[in-house]
Amino acid sequence: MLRIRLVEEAIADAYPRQEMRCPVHLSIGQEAVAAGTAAALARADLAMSGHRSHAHYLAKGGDLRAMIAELMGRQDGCCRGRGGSMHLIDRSVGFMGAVPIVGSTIPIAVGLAFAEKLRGQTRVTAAFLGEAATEEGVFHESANFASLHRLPVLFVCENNLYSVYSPMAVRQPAHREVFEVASAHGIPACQVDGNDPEAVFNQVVAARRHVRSGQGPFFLELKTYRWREHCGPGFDNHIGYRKEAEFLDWKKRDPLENYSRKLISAGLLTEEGVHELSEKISAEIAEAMAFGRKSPFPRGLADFVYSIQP
Amino acid sequence: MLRIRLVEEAIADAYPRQEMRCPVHLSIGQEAVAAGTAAALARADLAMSGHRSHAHYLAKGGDLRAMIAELMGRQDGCCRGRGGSMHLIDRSVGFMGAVPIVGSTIPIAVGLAFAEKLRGQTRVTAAFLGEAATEEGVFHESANFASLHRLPVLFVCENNLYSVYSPMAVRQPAHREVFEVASAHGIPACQVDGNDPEAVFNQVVAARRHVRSGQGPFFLELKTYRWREHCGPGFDNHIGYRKEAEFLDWKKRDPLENYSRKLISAGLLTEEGVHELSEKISAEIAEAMAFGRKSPFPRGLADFVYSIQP
Amino acid sequence: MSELSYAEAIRDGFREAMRQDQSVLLIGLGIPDPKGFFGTTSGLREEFGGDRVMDMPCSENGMTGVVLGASLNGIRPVLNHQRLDFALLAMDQMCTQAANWSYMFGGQVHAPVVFRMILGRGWGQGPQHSQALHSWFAHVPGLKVVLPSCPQDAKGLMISAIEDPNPIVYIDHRWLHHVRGPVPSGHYRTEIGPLRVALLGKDVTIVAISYMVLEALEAAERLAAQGIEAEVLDLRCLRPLDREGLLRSVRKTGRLVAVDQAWACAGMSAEILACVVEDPQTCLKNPPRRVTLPDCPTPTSPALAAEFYPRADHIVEAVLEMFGRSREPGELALQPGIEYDKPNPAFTGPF
Amino acid sequence: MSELSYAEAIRDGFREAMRQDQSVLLIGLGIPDPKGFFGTTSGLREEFGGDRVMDMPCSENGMTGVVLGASLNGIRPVLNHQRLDFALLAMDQMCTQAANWSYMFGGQVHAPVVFRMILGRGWGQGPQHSQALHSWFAHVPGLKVVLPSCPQDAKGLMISAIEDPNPIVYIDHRWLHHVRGPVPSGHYRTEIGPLRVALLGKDVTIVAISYMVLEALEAAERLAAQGIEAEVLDLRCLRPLDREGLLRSVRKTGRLVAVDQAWACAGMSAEILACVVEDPQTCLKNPPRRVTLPDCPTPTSPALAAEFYPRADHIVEAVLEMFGRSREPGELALQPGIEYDKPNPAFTGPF
Ligand SMILES: Cc1ncc(C[n+]2csc(CCOP(=O)(O)OP(=O)(O)O)c2C)c(N)n1
Ligand SMILES: Cc1ncc(C[n+]2csc(CCOP(=O)(O)OP(=O)(O)O)c2C)c(N)n1
Ligand SMILES: [Mg+2]
Ligand SMILES: [Mg+2]
Repeated sequence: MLRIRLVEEAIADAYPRQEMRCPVHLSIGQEAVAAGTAAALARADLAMSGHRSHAHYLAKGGDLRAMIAELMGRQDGCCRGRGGSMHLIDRSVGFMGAVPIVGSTIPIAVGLAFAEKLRGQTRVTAAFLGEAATEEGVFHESANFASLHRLPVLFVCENNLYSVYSPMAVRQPAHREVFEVASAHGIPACQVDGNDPEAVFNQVVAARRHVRSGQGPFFLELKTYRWREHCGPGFDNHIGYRKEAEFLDWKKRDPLENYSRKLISAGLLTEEGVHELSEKISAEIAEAMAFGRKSPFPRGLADFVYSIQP
Repeated sequence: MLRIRLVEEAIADAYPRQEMRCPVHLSIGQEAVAAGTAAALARADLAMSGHRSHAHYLAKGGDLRAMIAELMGRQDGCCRGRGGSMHLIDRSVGFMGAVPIVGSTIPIAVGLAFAEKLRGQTRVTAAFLGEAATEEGVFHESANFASLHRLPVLFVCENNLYSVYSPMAVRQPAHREVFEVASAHGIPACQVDGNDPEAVFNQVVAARRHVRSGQGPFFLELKTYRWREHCGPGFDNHIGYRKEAEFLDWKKRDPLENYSRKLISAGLLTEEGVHELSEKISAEIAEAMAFGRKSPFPRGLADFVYSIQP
Repeated sequence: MSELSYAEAIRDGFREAMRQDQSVLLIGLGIPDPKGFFGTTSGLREEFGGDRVMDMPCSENGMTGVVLGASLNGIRPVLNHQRLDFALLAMDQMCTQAANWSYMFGGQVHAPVVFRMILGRGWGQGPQHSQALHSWFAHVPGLKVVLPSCPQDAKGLMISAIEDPNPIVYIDHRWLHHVRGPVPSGHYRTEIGPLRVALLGKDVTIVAISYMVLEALEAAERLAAQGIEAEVLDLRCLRPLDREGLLRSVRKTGRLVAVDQAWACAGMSAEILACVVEDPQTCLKNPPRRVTLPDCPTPTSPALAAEFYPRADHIVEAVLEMFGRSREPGELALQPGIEYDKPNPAFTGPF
Repeated sequence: MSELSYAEAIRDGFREAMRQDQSVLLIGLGIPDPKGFFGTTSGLREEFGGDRVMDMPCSENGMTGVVLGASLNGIRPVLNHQRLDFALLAMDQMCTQAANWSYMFGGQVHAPVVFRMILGRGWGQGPQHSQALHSWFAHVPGLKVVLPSCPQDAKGLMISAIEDPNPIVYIDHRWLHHVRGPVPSGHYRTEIGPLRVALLGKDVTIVAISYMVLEALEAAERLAAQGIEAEVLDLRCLRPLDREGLLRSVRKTGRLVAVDQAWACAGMSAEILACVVEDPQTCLKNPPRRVTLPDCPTPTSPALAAEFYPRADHIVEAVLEMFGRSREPGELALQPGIEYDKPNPAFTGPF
């Protein structure tokens, strides 16, 4: 969590220098979802995500340097500069891709799981999605197919209450919960506090056990909140689509602060420990930034359009 | 019901003469859904349907002669020969159109209801759909929007267990019902015996009352069975995708036979009455066939591509 | 070499590819149906089992994503649509996703998936069951697009499509399914790219796509009777486009007619003309011509549909005009007794 | 007449149409957002209320059907997409449904609905946020397709689109939003169909679409300095296509360059060439040229994106080659200091 937070903040700080020339969707405030989920997954497990994928990529073990270089559009980026922030991938750790069309990786992730099942493999696939993605028909088509074939897929739905500037109230009926829609497809589903990393972890452990045992998919709805603007490095509470008070309320539920306080009071961590860790991570980030900046810009506009390997 | 049955049988009989040169999807066996639903709707209410729409069109009051002429591709057809069996319309009775892309009229019907609401009107829109249409994402998108805005729309889902040759088992999870998916969108929903016209009628009356009162959409799942082949005039139990025994079971539940027997034993109808009615309808059908045959073939290939009326 | 129908040739292609590679999967609405998807899948479920020849829910967009995902994870799926029109629900997954995945991830992923679609026509298929939108796919880098017109290519291109590491759009035409022709037995590939010279000639190049190759060959026969030797090119692959093959022929004949049973505007027929005329080494003796659908949706009435579809007559007319010969009176009139809305004389409906 | 930005002109168009007709409805993801959809909807919710300027769920296909249905029942909706790419989820509803409803029901229904899409470009929008697929829509009878390039047309065409009884695809380019120009006040229509002669000239016809009109005008200026008078045509309407307007210009100049920030293959640039060369009365002095995107998806890296997009330089080069003049060395090289991935110098991201 701390690493995700510091990376995202470093990106926010660096962004105005205009060396990361692509839309960025930061996960500050939502770190517990990524951290708690990925901690409960095996390294071999697979994952896919959407536009807001930095945290998922990092938590799954994705290469920080390759991510920063990608944001900078460099040859050593995780997509060799062709993708940018909205298209992260690190196959070596099972992070199989992210794309910014809302909902579009959901069936693709289900397809990964379908292939696992067809080949008799046992890896679990985590499909990260925002709550707005459940409004796309393709979510339902994917859920139906996953349920029908009892595919080993775990839907991880981050409900941060907004889709860009649009609140839930203008998008989904008030008298039902997101996870209930999933469960109507015959998929076990539940709601968890997405700002509590332990709760997330525990629930994902249980869900993953269910999925791995061949009983089919599981759907988790994790309530959380995005601190910064939908896209970009700044804050945007002042423009009026949400209330400052709401933001402050959620800030009190800072997953990072609360969890480290909890660990400290339990004697499992010390202030100095946190400080040291921060220092170490900051050094790693600085190194990644330097790495990105040193990496050459890509050449070969038309490379990779077609695969040649059979 | 009797009229629908006789019309469909007449089409089946005439089809091999190759004067109805388009795919036809007959509703024989499923008449109670159309009849029971339409009887509970007001004439001013609106309706849309899909590929299997003859029954819905006729029950809503659509012009028989225009339908037959349309199947024959004539100028006096309800689409002036441009549409054929899979595209029926009769605006004068609120039958607002049918198209054969599975699921595609569902949002359009919701749009009719949306316009009603925006303009402060009170007509109810019935969206007829097959159970396979609930597998299309667009069904869920439509249900979500209708629920969100409490639109005056009644989803009438005919569950005849098959999509072409594909049984439910290869398309939807066994451990949940179709109507439950609708209700997860916050829409009151229930299952009714689709072969019992009175049960259908009573439930539609109640559902329509709910919808008209401004409480939003209602979803009805009506269990029924198609007797003939998916598309075309024949029977196809012999090709093996379903069991003859299943068909015979459902044939025992013939909505027409059972209901007329019920009415007769209640003294509300006589054998002769049925016979007389059949004769009258047969004459009407013969007249419609003659009308269609006499109608000229259309001319003007490129007419109507664009509307000119502002 | 045996004589097979085009539909049987497709099935043969499936069978060879599936025998060769355990990971090949056939999926689609009704794929294992008793009628065998117009005979193109008959017997395959029996041979390869229900896990490899499988039905699916009526969810085109989701299932396209699912097969894309499976293709990224060791499976080689062929997703089958009974009508091209149904695939329109899946444009995001085919064009924004599948076509881009190799490029946007810097060549790290391969998506060996085949999107097979059948182009409908006739017998009242009408405006929503016969849209010929192959040009849309030809527009999109990252896809390959093939439309075989003869049984031999139907099989060879299917095997190549399945074995190609890229997403392929494979379109077969309903009116070709019954057409018979020689088909090599066993496993072979037809290269995706080169066009096929269906007939050699020196006076005019007729470039045709899919079913229209048959009409073009018939036109060529009639033109030959009038002393005009047409070269007929079967543009069996729209992307990559065999520009060299096109230019080679047109440089020889100096005349070009592009024939496509599709709309003209911003379609493949426009591309054929454009790619020839922008070549500085090619000199045309006459303005090139297009023989395409009229600019309106498919009408359902057989009376209108007969006039809707271009035929050999129209091709002959276009060529004759180039040679300054006027067509015979009534040349374009419909012949009484011919049923223009049937794929073959044995057809009696309903689909 | 006042000086407005293109974005403000769109908003003005909305406002006039909404004042004129109570049944006009603006809907789209984030339509009432505080940033006003790039400034194109600012203030409209305040003036017309939340019932007429409304947000929606993230359900492109369903919502397209919903607005189509509403348009059949007395409402005139404008459905807005922040990126054209999102509309790909709704191809069935736009092309198989909306485009066909008038035709297939024999002219009994009208679908006065506008599908507005913004074409993304630059600042790392990348392969899924900047696909320029206007040619797809141009291919489909039943739709009309407009892409205004100046503020005056942005407003006039929006009003015409809303008041037209047919489904209209209205595409505005992100890089035009800040461009300022004279805009008549009050209600006026710009006819859907005729192209706009943006600059008169006699030596070569440059036909450009959307944002590329600006690049074409810049190219014309540079060509003028070299003694070549280019005529620049703004093809603001792809369907119906003003073939006469095109031919009139090319008959005069005898030279043709089609400029489209889109893929070439089976695209609108091919149509422009085809429709000119198939005309028997038009005689070209040189082979026509296309200036388009390279045949690959949009790369995200600014280094690649700068090379990806065609510029005035490329147009100048194409024209000079026609006149047998070789380009100056380094003409196509990127200029240091210019940021090719920004819509305007004031832009600092993120979207
Ligand atoms: C199909 C599609 N529609 C619209 C958009 C524009 N868009 C980008 S991010 C976003 C918000 C999605 O909200 P949610 O899924 O809740 O994720 P969050 O941003 O809240 O993390 C939207 C609507 C898109 N990228 N794709
Ligand atoms: C989008 C789409 N996919 C597939 C088809 C092919 N198709 C035509 S009818 C049909 C069956 C639909 O089943 P259901 O909705 O249950 O209706 P029924 O035929 O049983 O009345 C299918 C799959 C289609 N027309 N449209
Ligand atoms: Mg959200
Ligand atoms: Mg059914």
